[in-house]
Amino acid sequence: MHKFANPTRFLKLAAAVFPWAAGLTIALFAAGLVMALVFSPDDYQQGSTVRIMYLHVPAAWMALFTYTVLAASGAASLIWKHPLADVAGKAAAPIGAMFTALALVTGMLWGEPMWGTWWVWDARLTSVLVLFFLYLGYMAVWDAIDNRATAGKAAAILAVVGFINVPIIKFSVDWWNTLHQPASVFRMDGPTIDASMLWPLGLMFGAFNAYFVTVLIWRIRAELQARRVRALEDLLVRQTERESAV
Amino acid sequence: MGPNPTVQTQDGFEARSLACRRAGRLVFEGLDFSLAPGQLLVLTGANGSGKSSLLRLAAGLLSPAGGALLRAGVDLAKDRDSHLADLHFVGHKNALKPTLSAAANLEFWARFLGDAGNVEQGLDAMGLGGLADLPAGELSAGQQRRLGLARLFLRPATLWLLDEPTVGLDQASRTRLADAMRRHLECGGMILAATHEDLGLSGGVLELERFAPRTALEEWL
Amino acid sequence: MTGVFDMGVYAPYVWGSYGIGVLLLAGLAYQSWRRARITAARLAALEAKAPHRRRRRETGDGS
Amino acid sequence: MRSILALLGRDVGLSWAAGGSTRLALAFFALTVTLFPFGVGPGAATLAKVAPGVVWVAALLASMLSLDRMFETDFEDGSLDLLAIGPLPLPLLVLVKTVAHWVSTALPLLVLAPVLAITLQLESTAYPALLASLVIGTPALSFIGAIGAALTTGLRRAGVLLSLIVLPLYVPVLIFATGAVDAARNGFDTAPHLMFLGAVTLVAVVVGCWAAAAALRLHLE
Repeated sequence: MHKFANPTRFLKLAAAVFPWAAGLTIALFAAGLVMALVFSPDDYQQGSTVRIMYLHVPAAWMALFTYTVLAASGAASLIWKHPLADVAGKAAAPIGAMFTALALVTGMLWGEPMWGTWWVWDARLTSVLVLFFLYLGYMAVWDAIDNRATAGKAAAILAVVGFINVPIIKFSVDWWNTLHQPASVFRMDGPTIDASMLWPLGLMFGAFNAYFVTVLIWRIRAELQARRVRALEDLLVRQTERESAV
Repeated sequence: MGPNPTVQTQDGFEARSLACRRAGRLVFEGLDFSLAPGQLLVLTGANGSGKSSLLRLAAGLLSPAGGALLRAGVDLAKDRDSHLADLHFVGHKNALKPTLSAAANLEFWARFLGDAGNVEQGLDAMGLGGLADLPAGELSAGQQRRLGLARLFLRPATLWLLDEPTVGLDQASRTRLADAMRRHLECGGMILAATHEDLGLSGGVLELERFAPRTALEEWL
Repeated sequence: MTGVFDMGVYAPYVWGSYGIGVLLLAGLAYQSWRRARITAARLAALEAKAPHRRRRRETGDGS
Repeated sequence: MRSILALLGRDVGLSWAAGGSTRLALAFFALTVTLFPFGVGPGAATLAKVAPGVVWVAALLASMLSLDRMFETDFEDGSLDLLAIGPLPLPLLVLVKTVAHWVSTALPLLVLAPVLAITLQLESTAYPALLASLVIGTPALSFIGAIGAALTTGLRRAGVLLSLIVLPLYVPVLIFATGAVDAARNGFDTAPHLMFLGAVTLVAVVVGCWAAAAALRLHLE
């Protein structure tokens, strides 16, 4: 069995890391929000909507990062048969889906004042939308298969296949965007980021990552405990069955 | 080519401390058996004790969670193809397409398994000669079961893996099957069968409950 | 301290984004935390109900 | 080789026969395309503009309709077990079944598509590009679809899950294919689009065979 494969050893490690991750999340979010809302200057062109970028850019980045985590845990589950990999994948998916939703919503709220329409078929926003469906597909596979072990492997296969397709989708959407979009006057990821914006953006990046680790630990712990509950219940059923049969 | 006791495992089929995990759950462990040419081994045990799982392991559909299965002394994991080329597997379901005729169904399996094989011999062996052109969907359950069993006679194979072969068969078909199994054993064939019915054939019995997983709560992931 | 108050005409968009941001982030965090607590409680209850098995299992397989 | 032909022949035969998926796919394709003029209006200019997209989206949905039957019927009647232990390795088995799906659904669409494109007032210069994009692009639909079909074998409500898994992965195929036809409509060079489409199809073949084989192995357990 792999060193960390043993759940109890993993839970000890998680318990040690958790306070740091949670503390960091709170601290970074606090600092990031203050920097973003209070001190960051208005952009000469976008006015105060530039502040939405401090949410949109980290969320979009984390959406892709979490899908990479899904694909990595899928590969670990398929190739090295790592039993904890499936649990990590199942735990990470909703977090990634939430980040994707956040990126989409903030993208729309940012786009509306600029172009007067809520949805703009911008290359980046469209790719994030397709990524959102990939997350839904992954989570739907988990729900559709009752047996945990089979569901884990099926989701792992889908995550790896999805991951192979992400660059292809990204490339095709960019290609499609240049075909149909006259040189878009305003690129989605905003003007060149000048120094004053780096601080809030950096803090928010850190906050999102710390947040990801914190919530992931919660969700993995919940999943491991849920499986242990199911195993104990199954054992109880077989126990009473054997006792009644004897 | 009667059964040759001295060459016990030479070209027999055996399991050594075999363990089976199906979709995450340990079904049995530490299972041993050895089957020599000319022998029948009947698997007994309650539902869920792993009869079908053991047959699927023997057919190479599942890979063992522990231990090994050996055919003629060679581990299946190392050389699966020669094992698969020399066995017949009849599961619960009959693998028939209802819109295809009985003969067409057998014809497909004969050609898919690599050689023309003789469909007529298969049909006659299970008394289905007259029904060759009927669509399989219109046959009765018993007739469909016999059509599934007819695959055993398409081409010679030493090892037969039968999962509840007599389900749905009338008495005449049951004796027909028992005779065919007896003939197969007499000319050095081996049979591993999961069944509750006494087929009137002498053979070993493997009680699967004896190999239920011992650890009270297996690795709970 | 100018930024916070006079977001100008874009105030609803900025506050809207941050409002939804907090909603999504805090919502998922709360749901995950709560689920961890619930499963922990159910696990404790089940293990309390079958203590003897637990002790034998502790000594049995050294997982 | 005989096994491949046997399997190909059986699957295509079953699909083209009554109750098979070919007729269903053709009818769905024709119906979907003819619905659009009622929606966007019969004006030639608007129709011609959306024609490539409409034909391709309809073709994509039509081929997806018969996807969940690709492995499901064999899984239900027990043939999948026998196919899996047959002479063909699993990825090759997936390749043959996917080609059978392509022959039984995409080929008929190829014949019908130009006819329907006429009703959408597609400019005459675009027909070669439409056919080329269908020939190059539809295999990708089948091979990516095979992954979804294999993952959802034996599941309840497989159809919904299949579309959720497969449709996001169809985006590149749709973009490059309609891009090619649009380029032809406007007199541009269609080669780059078709080459990208070909690349997507090749990736789909490789990834599809591996992933679908892995997914089938799961459900065989």
